[in-house]
Amino acid sequence: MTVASALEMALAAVVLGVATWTIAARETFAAVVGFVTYGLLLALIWVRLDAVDVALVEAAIGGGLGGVLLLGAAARLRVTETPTATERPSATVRVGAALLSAAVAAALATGVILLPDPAPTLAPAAAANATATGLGNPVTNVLMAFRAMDTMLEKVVLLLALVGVWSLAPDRLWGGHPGPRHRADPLGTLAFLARLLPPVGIVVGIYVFWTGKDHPGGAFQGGTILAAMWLLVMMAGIADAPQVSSRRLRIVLIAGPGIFLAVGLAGFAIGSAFLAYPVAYAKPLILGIEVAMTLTIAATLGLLLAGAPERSAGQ
Amino acid sequence: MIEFMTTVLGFILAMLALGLVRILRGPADADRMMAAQLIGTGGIAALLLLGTVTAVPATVDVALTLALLATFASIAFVKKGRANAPDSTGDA
Amino acid sequence: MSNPSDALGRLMAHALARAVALLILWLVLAGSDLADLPAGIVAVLAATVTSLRLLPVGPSRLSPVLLGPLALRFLYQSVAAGIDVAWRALDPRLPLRPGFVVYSVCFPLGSARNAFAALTSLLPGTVPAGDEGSRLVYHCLDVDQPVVSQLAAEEAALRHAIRHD
Amino acid sequence: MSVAVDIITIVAITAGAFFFLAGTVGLLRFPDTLTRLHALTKADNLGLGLVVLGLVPQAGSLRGGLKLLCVWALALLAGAMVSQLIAREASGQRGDPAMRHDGPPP
Repeated sequence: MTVASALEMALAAVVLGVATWTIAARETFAAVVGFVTYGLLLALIWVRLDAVDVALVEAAIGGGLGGVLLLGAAARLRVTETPTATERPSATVRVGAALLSAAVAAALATGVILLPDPAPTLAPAAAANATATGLGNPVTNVLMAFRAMDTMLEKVVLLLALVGVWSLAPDRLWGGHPGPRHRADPLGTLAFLARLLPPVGIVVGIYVFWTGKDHPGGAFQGGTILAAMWLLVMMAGIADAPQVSSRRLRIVLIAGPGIFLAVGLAGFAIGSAFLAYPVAYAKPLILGIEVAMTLTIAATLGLLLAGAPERSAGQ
Repeated sequence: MIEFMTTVLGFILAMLALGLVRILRGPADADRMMAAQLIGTGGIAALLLLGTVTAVPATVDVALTLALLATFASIAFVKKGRANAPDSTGDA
Repeated sequence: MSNPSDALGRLMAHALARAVALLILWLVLAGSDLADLPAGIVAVLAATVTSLRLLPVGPSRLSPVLLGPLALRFLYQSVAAGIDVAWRALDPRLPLRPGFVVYSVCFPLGSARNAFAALTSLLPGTVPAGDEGSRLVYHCLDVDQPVVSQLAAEEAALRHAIRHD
Repeated sequence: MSVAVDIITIVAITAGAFFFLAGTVGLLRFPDTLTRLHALTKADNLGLGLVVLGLVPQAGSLRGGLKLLCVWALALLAGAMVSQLIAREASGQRGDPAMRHDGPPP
């Protein structure tokens, strides 16, 4: 056994251990901390699997925004947690849940075992056409050219999720500011960090987006970092979340999918089909779409975490 | 050199795993929160070593993202503690 | 300072200094390829404007000349802090005398004081754990150490590096 | 030349690993939340710094080395801030008055 394979087994064991602990933890807060840790460790595994693009997403979402979202949820659940902990579901419910879980696990396992070997893949086709767009990162090629439809619809899904969160607001607060108005000592430690870090984060976020054309990175990873910086400023109480009825905000929210769709429709006229880029302009078109998507993703993720409107204007 | 770095990487991972046991047991919420800090610092070291061993330079970008966002879970934790207090203007 | 053109000049000087620092960060991250420069300029402009809005130009700043020695000093301290905690952890007798020490800090509330708290969190055996009006409460690994005099020395070093325009 | 560089790398990374060991031992042995926080932040920050120092000569370029140092600087800033935030949360801004040692007025 080589050192490297021993290492891989150790890594897998640690991750499995943390995952088991997360499931077994009885307290929501403890489970959330376990899950954040699990996400950070998963970034290591993705790097080991040579999927650095995915590792970047895992580091940004798992280590950053996901933790914020889940800790917020755990804090809200804490009030109801004590009464639910004392409740004991009936034997029928418990047996039913166990059977259901076992069935899902068995179905997944069967699916994995029944996969043809070698698995059907489009990777050689994607690699053979890698130079067609003028971009060096194969993942960006797949996302923005070969499977552009999926990527565009993903952004629409994000937008729908945001509309879903907003729709939880009571009618009289519709259009107001999302979430509570965060207050913190404007001269305290958190405010100090929120004044120092965002400029650095903006440079890093734009770099991660920009490097995505040739190296691991891209609009989603860069947009997540920018969203995190915005959220930090909001959590430190330095800036308030904008009203969801703000026109400028809504333009930013639809910019990414909107421009994507416009370029896609233009494909009928200047290209050969919907979402087909003319080869000569593929690179600038893709970069233009990605700039808009980075802004949209940053705004959408920031607002998703800020929550449903809870205050009317001026409150 | 590769063998050496791989060995150290395994050692650091073992240290992280041991530290995690202590932290995940608590008892205080703050103890648990330190897990994010432990994996933040140790995970960055592990990532940088892994990136050198596997010769994937982009790994440094993952470490950079981790370093930039490692504070966020702890910030959310501190904010949460204050949000329940009647007067949330405390130093946080 | 009352002269508006002076104020504008100072603002420009601060903005330029921050932009240069952020540009260096961009060049380190992305390299100096000309094709990457437009994105870099956008990034640096956005970051500089954000920085000026979040941290407005104040009457005092860190002297760039004295920043080097200050950084070296705290680098040395953080090495000492690591060694200190390492021997306490590995010593079988576990030599700890934890407790709180209150330190009266001269810096007013704000950036200078926050910077002081952040820097002293790197010192051997101390971490700021709260405020009491004009005083900082430190949690210490060993209250028998001359914590207060050490903090005073660090405060003097930081004060020395702050320039008032 | 390259042998000397490799020796620097090996010494620095080994020392870094030692401080990760010390941090974990402190985490397991120290008696309460705040003392454990010291063990975690101080030892691990130095451990990361030494690992970075060892990897800088292996980075192959000046830019690669500077990038590694950027990662460490960010991690150091994060550590300095997080340790304060957690310490303030854990001590609840109270502290046992009997254990306080007031400093002389400046």
